[in-house]
Amino acid sequence: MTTPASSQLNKAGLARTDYKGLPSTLCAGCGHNSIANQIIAACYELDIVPEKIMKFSGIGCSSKSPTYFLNRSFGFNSLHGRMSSIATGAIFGDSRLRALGVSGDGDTASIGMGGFKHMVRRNVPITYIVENNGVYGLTKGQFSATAEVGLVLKHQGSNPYMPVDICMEALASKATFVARSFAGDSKQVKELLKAALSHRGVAVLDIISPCVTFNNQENAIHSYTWGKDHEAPLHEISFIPALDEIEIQGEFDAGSVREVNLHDGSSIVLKKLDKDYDPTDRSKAFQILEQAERENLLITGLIYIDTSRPTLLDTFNLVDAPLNRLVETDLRPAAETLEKINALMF
Amino acid sequence: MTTPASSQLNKAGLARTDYKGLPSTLCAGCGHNSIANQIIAACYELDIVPEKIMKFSGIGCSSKSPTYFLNRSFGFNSLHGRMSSIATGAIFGDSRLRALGVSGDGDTASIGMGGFKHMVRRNVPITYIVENNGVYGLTKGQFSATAEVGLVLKHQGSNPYMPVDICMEALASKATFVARSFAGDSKQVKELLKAALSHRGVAVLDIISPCVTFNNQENAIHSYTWGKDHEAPLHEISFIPALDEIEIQGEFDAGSVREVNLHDGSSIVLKKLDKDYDPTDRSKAFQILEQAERENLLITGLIYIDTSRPTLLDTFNLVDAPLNRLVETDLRPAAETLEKINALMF
Amino acid sequence: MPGKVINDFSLTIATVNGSGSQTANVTLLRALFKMGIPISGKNLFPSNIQGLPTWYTIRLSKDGHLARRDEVEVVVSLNPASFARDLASVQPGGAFYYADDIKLPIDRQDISLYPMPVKAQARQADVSPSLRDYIANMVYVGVLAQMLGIDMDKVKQALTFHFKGKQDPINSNFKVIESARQWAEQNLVKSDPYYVSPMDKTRGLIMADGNTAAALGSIYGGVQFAAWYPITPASSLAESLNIFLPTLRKKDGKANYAVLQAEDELAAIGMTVGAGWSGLRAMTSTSGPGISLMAEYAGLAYYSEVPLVIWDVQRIGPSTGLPTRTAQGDLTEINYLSHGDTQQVILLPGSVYECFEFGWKAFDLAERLQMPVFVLSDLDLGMNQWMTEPFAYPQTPMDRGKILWETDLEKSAGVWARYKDVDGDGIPYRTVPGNLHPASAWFGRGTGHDENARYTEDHATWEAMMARLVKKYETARHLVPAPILDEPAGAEVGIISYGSSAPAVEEARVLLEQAGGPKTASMRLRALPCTDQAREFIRKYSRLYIVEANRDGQLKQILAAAMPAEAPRFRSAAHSDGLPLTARWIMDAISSMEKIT
Amino acid sequence: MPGKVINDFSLTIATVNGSGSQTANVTLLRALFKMGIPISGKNLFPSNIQGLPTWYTIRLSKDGHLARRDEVEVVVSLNPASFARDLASVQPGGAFYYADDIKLPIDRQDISLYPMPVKAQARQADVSPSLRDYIANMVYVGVLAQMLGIDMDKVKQALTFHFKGKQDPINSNFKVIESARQWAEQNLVKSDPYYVSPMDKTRGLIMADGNTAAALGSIYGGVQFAAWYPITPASSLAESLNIFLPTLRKKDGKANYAVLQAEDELAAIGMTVGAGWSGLRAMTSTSGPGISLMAEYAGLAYYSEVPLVIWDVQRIGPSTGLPTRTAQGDLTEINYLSHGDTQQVILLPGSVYECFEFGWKAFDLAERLQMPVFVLSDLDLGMNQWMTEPFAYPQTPMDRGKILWETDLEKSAGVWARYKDVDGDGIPYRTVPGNLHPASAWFGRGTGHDENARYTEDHATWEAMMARLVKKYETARHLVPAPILDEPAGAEVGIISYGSSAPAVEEARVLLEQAGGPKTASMRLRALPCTDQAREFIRKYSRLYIVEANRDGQLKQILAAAMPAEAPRFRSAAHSDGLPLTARWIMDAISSMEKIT
Ligand SMILES: Cc1ncc(C[n+]2csc(CCOP(=O)(O)OP(=O)(O)O)c2C)c(N)n1
Ligand SMILES: Cc1ncc(C[n+]2csc(CCOP(=O)(O)OP(=O)(O)O)c2C)c(N)n1
Ligand code: SF4
Ligand code: SF4
Ligand SMILES: [Mg+2]
Ligand SMILES: [Mg+2]
Repeated sequence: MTTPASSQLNKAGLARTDYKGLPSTLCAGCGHNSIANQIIAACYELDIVPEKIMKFSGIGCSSKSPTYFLNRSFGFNSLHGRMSSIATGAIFGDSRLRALGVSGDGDTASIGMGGFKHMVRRNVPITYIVENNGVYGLTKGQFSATAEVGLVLKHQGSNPYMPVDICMEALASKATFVARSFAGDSKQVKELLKAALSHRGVAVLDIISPCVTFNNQENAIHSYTWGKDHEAPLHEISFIPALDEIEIQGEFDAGSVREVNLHDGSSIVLKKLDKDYDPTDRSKAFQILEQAERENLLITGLIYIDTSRPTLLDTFNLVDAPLNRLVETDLRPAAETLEKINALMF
Repeated sequence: MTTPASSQLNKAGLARTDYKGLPSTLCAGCGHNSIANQIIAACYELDIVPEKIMKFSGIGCSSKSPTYFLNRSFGFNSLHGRMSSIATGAIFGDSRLRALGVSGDGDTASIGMGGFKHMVRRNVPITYIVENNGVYGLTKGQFSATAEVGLVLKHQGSNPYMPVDICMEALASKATFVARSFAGDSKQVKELLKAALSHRGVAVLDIISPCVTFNNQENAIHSYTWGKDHEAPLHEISFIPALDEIEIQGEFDAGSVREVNLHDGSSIVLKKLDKDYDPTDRSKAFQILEQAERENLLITGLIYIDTSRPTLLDTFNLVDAPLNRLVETDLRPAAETLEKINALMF
Repeated sequence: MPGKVINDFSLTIATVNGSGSQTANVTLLRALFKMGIPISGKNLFPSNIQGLPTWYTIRLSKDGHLARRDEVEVVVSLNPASFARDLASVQPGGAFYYADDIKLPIDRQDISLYPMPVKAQARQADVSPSLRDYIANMVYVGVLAQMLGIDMDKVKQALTFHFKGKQDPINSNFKVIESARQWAEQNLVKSDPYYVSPMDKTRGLIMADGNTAAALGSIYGGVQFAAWYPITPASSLAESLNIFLPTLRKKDGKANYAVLQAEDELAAIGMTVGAGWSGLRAMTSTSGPGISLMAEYAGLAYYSEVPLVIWDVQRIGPSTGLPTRTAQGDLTEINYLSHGDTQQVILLPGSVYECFEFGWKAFDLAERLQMPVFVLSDLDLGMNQWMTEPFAYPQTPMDRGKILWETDLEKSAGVWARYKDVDGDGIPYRTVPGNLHPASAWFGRGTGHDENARYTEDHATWEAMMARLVKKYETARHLVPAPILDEPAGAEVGIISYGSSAPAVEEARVLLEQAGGPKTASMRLRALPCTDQAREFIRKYSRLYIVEANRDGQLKQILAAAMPAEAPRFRSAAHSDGLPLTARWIMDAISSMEKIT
Repeated sequence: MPGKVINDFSLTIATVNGSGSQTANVTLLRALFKMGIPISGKNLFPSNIQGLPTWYTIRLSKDGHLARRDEVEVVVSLNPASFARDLASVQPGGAFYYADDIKLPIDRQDISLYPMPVKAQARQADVSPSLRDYIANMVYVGVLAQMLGIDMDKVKQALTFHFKGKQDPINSNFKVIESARQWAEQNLVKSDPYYVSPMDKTRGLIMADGNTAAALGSIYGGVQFAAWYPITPASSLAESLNIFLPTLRKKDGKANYAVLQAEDELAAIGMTVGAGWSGLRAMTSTSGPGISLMAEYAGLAYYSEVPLVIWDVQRIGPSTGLPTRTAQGDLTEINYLSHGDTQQVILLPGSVYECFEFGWKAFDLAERLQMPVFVLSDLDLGMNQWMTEPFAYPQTPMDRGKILWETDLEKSAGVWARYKDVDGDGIPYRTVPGNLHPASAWFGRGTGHDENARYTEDHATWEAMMARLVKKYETARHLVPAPILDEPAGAEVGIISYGSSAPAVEEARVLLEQAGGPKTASMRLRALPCTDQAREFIRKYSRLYIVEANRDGQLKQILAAAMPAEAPRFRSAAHSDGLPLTARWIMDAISSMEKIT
C-alpha cells in the first residue's frame, strides 16, 4: 500500500513519496489501509517534515499501520493497550516534535481504557487515531469493547455488553479535540487529520474502519454458492477473499445522513454534522452523541474542540532547548551545591 | 466506630449489632467512618441477612472500611484498583447474594479506571461505593484523579490535570444507577444506599468523603499558634489532631444549595437535585453533570436510573441452583459423551 | 531411479496466508491418517491475517516419530513470494511441485520438478468465481494423491468429515481433486522415490490439537468459570470452551458455567480469582504477555490461598516477540512469579493427551492445594495437529478439597479457623460465600493475616503463615504428576525434558544410540516442584542433559536452585528460534558435549 | 547499682500513630548525634494514619554498630494500648519511663520505673490547646535528657535545625523540654545504669534516609524524567525529587526535568520507557506490587533495548503483605522479570551512601547498556535514619552511552544499523527522536526485528538478536559495581550478604569470633550479574553462607543457577518477618549450621 510517487514538492521541499512507508501487510480492503493513505496525504499537504513526527501504536492490525507511512519518522510499536503511556513519556524528549498515534478499538477501549482516559485528561499533545472496527482483527475476530450489543461472532456467541463510545469517553475526560469519521470517507478523514495535526493538545479521532475479514455475522460468515446451488457457509477461517475497500460514492454533504453497506451485508448509518454546528459547545457535544446513540447512528465530523487548555508539556514550563540535547553541564548541579545539601542532612 | 447495640430486631430477626464490624482504624473525623455507619444502618433497615452480602474493596483507607461493618458477611480486600474484576468473578459463585463494594477515588479513578468502566458496561450487579476525597489517604496525601485542578499539596506541587467526574464516567459507560452524596449528609447517604442495594445491576455511588488529614492546601497545612503569636505551619506530618466528622447541620432540602466548609478551611458547594428531577432521562443527566461542572458545584442525589437492562448474571442464563453448590454429577459430563467427542477428533 | 522411500519423509506446502489452503492441507493430513500412516502436521504461519507466506508441513514416519524435522523431501509451492526459498528447501533427490503460472527461474537438477496447472484447473471447477482462489488449493491435493499414491476413498472420507457430510461442498471439492489427479496421471512422470502406502499404525488413534484437548479436559474437570483475553496462541483454548460447553454442559437450556471475555489479562485473572474464591472451578488461559500482566494477582491468590488454574500457551518472547512461533520460555518467570517469596505449582503436559488429562487434574490440584496451578503448554502443542490415544475419561472422582459447608460448621459448633493447619499438610480449610452459617464468613486479603484471616502486623504470625505455605508446597510435591521415566539398564547419561520437546528427545535418543553414542536414560518431567521420583532420577546419573526450547536453560536453572547439591552434573541443551526442537539438533548438542567429557 | 553502661544500649519510644512524636524522636536522635555518639534510628509504624501503636528505636553503639537489635534497655511508653507489651520488652536491669496518667498494672521489679507527668506538663505549656497532644511528646525528651545525661545545648541545636531557626516553635518546644527536665531533676532518682556521654565518632558524618539519598543521587545523575505512582515505602523517593529538583535544577525559572505522577505503575514504567527511548535519563520508583505490574513493560525495554532506571524500595510480600515492614524479597522476581528469556541487571546498595552513589551510577549503566537497570533498596534502608559519610560528588563524568547525532550520521553518510554489534560488546548504537538526519529514524518494537529494527519472523535472525543480548549481559558483568570484600588471612568460611542486611552481618562476624566461631571472610554483593571478583570469592571458600532477609534464600537460588558448579557449598541463612535482620539471629543461624559440619 505505497503511495504513487509524485514528483511535486511541498513547502518542506519533499515529494509525496518522502512520506510513504513500507508495503502494507494488512488484508486487501482493510479500512486501515485507506487511513494510512490519508495520513500520508495530510502530512504531505501540511508540509510536515517527517523527522519532526513521532509515530506510536499499541498492538493489533491497526497498530501495525505506522510502518505503512512516514518511513522517515521515529516510531514505536509498543504494547497492547499501552501506547498512551509510552507516548506521554516520549514527548518530553524533544518538545518540537509532533506525536501521531494509531490504535485500535480493542487496543484503546478494552485493555487500554485506563491509560487512554488519563492521557486525554492530561491533554497530552498527540493526534490519537482509533481505527475502530468493533472487533479484534489480529487475533481473528473476537468482540472488542466497541462491538454492537447483540452482535454474533463465530466461536464467540452474542455480545451482551453495551459498546464503548470512544468520542463520548474522550469528551467525558475533557478532551480538547474530539472527532469521528469513516475510513471510506477519505476526504473527511484527511480534513480531520489535518485539523488534528494542527491542534495543540490531545486530538482524539475515532475512525470507523471496517474489518473485511472478521466483522461478520455468524450466519453471513464466508458464505458461497457451491456449484449452481444456494449459499452455504465455508468453514475455512483461513480463506480470506480479496475485497475492495469501502469508499463512499459521490458527495457526502454536511448535515446529510448516509447508510453504508459493509462487506458482510450489515450496514451502518452515518450522519455528518451540519455546517453551522458549534464544536466549542461541550454540553451540545454530549447531547448530540447521546442522541445519536439512541437513534443508533454515527455522528461524523469535528464534534468538540477547545484550543484554550494548556497541554501537558505547557504545564511543566520546560527550558526551550529540547531536553534530549542537554548535556552534563546542564544536568549535573555544581559540586558546591552538594556541600549545601550535605549540610541539610544534619 | 462500632454501632451502639440496639436490642430491637428487624424482619430478619437481627439486631443492629449483628451488622457491626471491627473497630475502625481510620482517623477520627474521617468521612469514611460515617459512610460505614450508614451502610450498617441501611442493611439493618433493609432486613438484609449479612451472610447474603459479599463485601469487596481495593486498597486504601476507604478500602479498609469493609472490615468496619458486616462482620458476618464474606468479603475480600483485594488489590489496588482491582476490585472490579474480583467482584465480577465472585458474583457467579452464588447468584442469590448481593455484592457491596467500597473503593476510593484513587482506587477507582486512577489505577482502577479501566476495570471500573468495564464493570459498569457489563452491568455487574453490585453496589459500588466510591469514598471520594480527592486524595490518596493511605499513602499520605498525593493527588488522586478526582483532585481539583490547581490544588496544591505538600511535596506534590500543584495538580495540572482535569478532575475525573465519577458520575460522568459511570453515565458514559451506561451505568444503570448513578448517584452522588456527601458523607456528612447521613440521611441522604442512607437513603441512596438503600436504593442502591435494592437495584438490580451496577449501582455507582460517588460519596464525597473529606480526608481530615491530607486534603489540605499547602498554605493551610497543619497551622498552629505557637504561644501568643500568629499561626505558623507545624512541619510534623506525623501529628494528626483529632477532628470531628463533618455533619451537615439542620435540614438540607431537595433543590437547595449548601456550601460546606472542610477541615482545612476550603469548601465545597453541594446542590441537591429537585424533587421533580427525572432520573430516567439519560440526556438530562449528562446535561446537569456537565453544567454543574461548569458552575463548579456538586450535584447530589439519584442522578440516573435504568431498571430495564439485564445484569451480567442475567445474560448468562444460569441454572437456578448456586453454581458453587453443584457437584460432580452436575459438572462432569457422562463417559459416553467423551466417546462422541473422541469420534469428532478424526 | 533410487529405491522407493515409503511413509518416511516430510511434505511441505507453501501457500499465501489467507488463500484458504487449510482445508486442503487438513484433507491431506486426514487422508494419510486414515491410511494408517503415523503423521504429524505443523503450521508455520505469519503474525498477520492475509497475504504473507505460510507453510504447512506433514511428517510421515512409519516409526511413529512426530517431532519436527529440518529436512523436507517433498515441497509444494503455490506462492511466488516464497518460491525461491521453497525450491532451495527441497532435499537432494526430493520432489518439487509448483503452480505453473509462477514464472520464476528454477536452478536445480538434483530434484524432480512437477509443474501443476493450478489456475487452469480451478477455472474449470464449477464453483462461484469468488471461490476459485480457494478451490485452487484442491488441485495440489489431487496431484499429490496421484503422485504419492494417496487412497482417493480416504480423501473422500476426509472431505466428508470436514464438511460434516454436506454433499454440495464435498462434491465440488472432490471433483476438483479428482480431475487434478487425472491430469497428473496423464501428464506427470514420477521420478522421485517418495511414496505413501497403507499401514495399520493409526487404528484407534485420534488427531487433535492441544488447545482443544485442554478445553475438553477442563470441561470434564467441571470448569464452572473461565475468564480470558484473546491472545495467540492461546485464544483457541477459550474458544473451544465456547464451542463444546453448550452441548456438554447445559441442562434444559440453562448453563452451569460461565465463559467471560475480559477487557484485559489483569481483569481476566482478577475475575478468575474472584470465582475461585467463591467456590467455583475457575480458570484463565493466556500466553506470555498475559502472564506478565497477571503477576500481581497471582501473588494475591498464592498468599490468600485461592484455587485457580492458569494455562500459559507459550509463544516465543521476550515482549511481544513472535506471536506465531513456539518456545518454552516462561518457566522461570512463572516459577518465581510475583513479588515477595512465592512458590508456584506448575504442570508440564508433554502431549495432546496430557493436555486433556491435566485439563481436569489441574482443578483437583488447585482446589486441594488452594493455590494457583499453572499449566504450561505452547504453540506447537496447542495449535498443531498431533496423533494421540483417544482422550481418557477421568479415572478419579473430583477432589473439591477442604471445603466446609453449613452442616460441617454445625458439627463443629462453628469453631474453625480459615488459615489453621489442622491436618499437618499445610492446607487449611475454607468456606465459600453463600454458606449461611453465622460462623462461616471470613475476610480475604493480600495483607498480613492470622489463622482467623484477621489483619495483623505481628511478625511472628507473618513468619508462621509463610512457613505453612512452604509446607503446603512440600505437600504439593507429593500430589503433582510423577515424571515419565525410561531407564534402560546400563544407561550412564540422563536426559531431562518436558512439554513439546519430548518427542524430539525420544527420537534423538534413538539417533544417539545408532551413532554409537552413550546409552541414555530419560525423564520427562511433568510438574514442578519435583516429585521424589524426579529427585531420585536426578541423583542417579553422572551427567544430566536438560533439553528445552529456550535460550537460558530455564529448567536447568530452576533445578540447580532447587537441588544445589546435584547442580554440578547438569548440562544445558537449550535452543530457541521459534521452531520446535528437532531430534537432530538435540543429538548434535549432546554428542558435542559428550565428546568434551 | 551495677556499673554504668555508656553509649551502648537501645532506646524505644512507644507512642500512638498520629500523635506527632516524630519531632521529639528526631530531636533526641539529632542531639545524640551531635554529641558524637554513633546511632541509628528505626521507625516501626503501622499501615494506617492515626490511632495505632508505633515504636521508634534509637540504638546507641560506641563501637558503631548500626543494625537493629532485638533487646532494648530503655523504653518510654506513652500508649496505653501497647503499655503491657512495652513494659515486658525492657531488658532486666533496664529502665521504663511511662506517662503517669496510664493507670495500668506494673508487675516488674527487675527494672527501674520512672513515671512522667506528661499531661500535667503539657497543660502548663503555653501553646494553643490544639497543640497540647503534640507538645506532650517534648516532655519525654526533657525527662530523658535529664536521666540519660543528654546535653541540652545539643537539644536546642536539634530543635533549631528542625524548625529552620524559627524562634517561636524552637522556644515553645524547648521550654517544655527544659521544664520537664527540671521536673525530672527534682522528682526522679536514677536507679538504672544506662547513660550517654559525649564522644567524637560522628564528626564529619551526616544522617539521612535512603530514599532522600536516592533522589539526590538521581538528581546529580542528571535525571530528566521520572514517572511514579505512590506506594509505601517508595513514595518519599519521588517526593524528594519534587522537593530538591526545583532548587537544584531550574534555570531562570524553567525546568530541565519533569516529574509526573502516573495513574498506575503500568503507566509509570510506560512513560519512563517512552522518555528513555526519546533520549532522556528516565527513572521510576516503586515497591513490590508495582514491580509485578511493570513486568510486561520491563520485557519490552529489555528486548527493544531502551535505557531506564527502576528503583524498587522493597517491603515484605507476597501481595500487599505488610506495607510498612521491610524485606529483601523481590530479588528472584526481578532477576527473571517478564516472560520469555530475559536477564536483568540489578544494583544492590548496602548503605544510604550507596543509595546516593547508585542513584547517579544507575543512569550511566542504563544508557551505556541500553537496558533497564533495577536498583533494589528496601524500607529499612529507604525510610530509616542512617549515619553516613557525606554524599560524594560523582567522580566520573556522565556516560551517555552510544548515541548518534546528526553530525555522526553525516560522517557515516547515514550508514548505521540500530541493532548491529559494531564494537563486539553486544551493545548497538542508537539515535533518538529529534535527530533530523534523514537516515536517523528507526522503528522500535517488542516484536522480532533485524539489525535495522525491521520486523522479521526469520528464526536465525531472532536467535542472533537474543545471543547478542547475552553478550551484552556479559559486558554488564564487567561494568556493574564490584563487591566489597573483607578477607582476613586464615578465613575458612565465606559470608555473602547485600543491601540493608550488611550491617548486621558485619556485627555478627565480630560476635562469631568472640564466641570462638570460625574466622569469616565477607563479601557484600553490590550487583547482579556477578563480577569476576564476586565469582572468585565464591570459588574460594569451602562453605558459603548467604545471608538475606527473605524466606526462600533468593540470592542463594540465583547464585546456584548462575554458578551450578559451586552450588553444593552454598548455605542459606534466610529469615524474613518484616523486621531488619539482627546480628544475633545471623550468628545463631550460622553457628548452628557450623556445628553440623
Ligand atoms: C497483553 C496482550 N494481550 C493480548 C494480546 C493479543 N492481541 C494482539 S492484537 C489484539 C487485539 C487487537 O484488536 P484492535 O486493537 O481492535 O486492533 P485490530 O486488529 O482490530 O485493528 C490482541 C488481543 C497482546 N498482544 N498483548
Ligand atoms: C499496585 C499498587 N500500587 C500502589 C499501592 C499503594 N497505595 C495504597 S492505597 C493507595 C491510594 C489510595 O487512595 P484512595 O483509593 O483514594 O483511598 P483513600 O486512602 O484516599 O481512601 C495507593 C497508591 C498499592 N497498594 N498497590
Ligand atoms: S483482519 Fe480485519 S483489521 Fe486485520 S487487516 Fe484484515 S481486515 Fe484489517
Ligand atoms: S488519612 Fe484521610 S482518608 Fe485516610 S483515614 Fe485519615 S482521614 Fe480518612
Ligand atoms: Mg479492532
Ligand atoms: Mg482518596
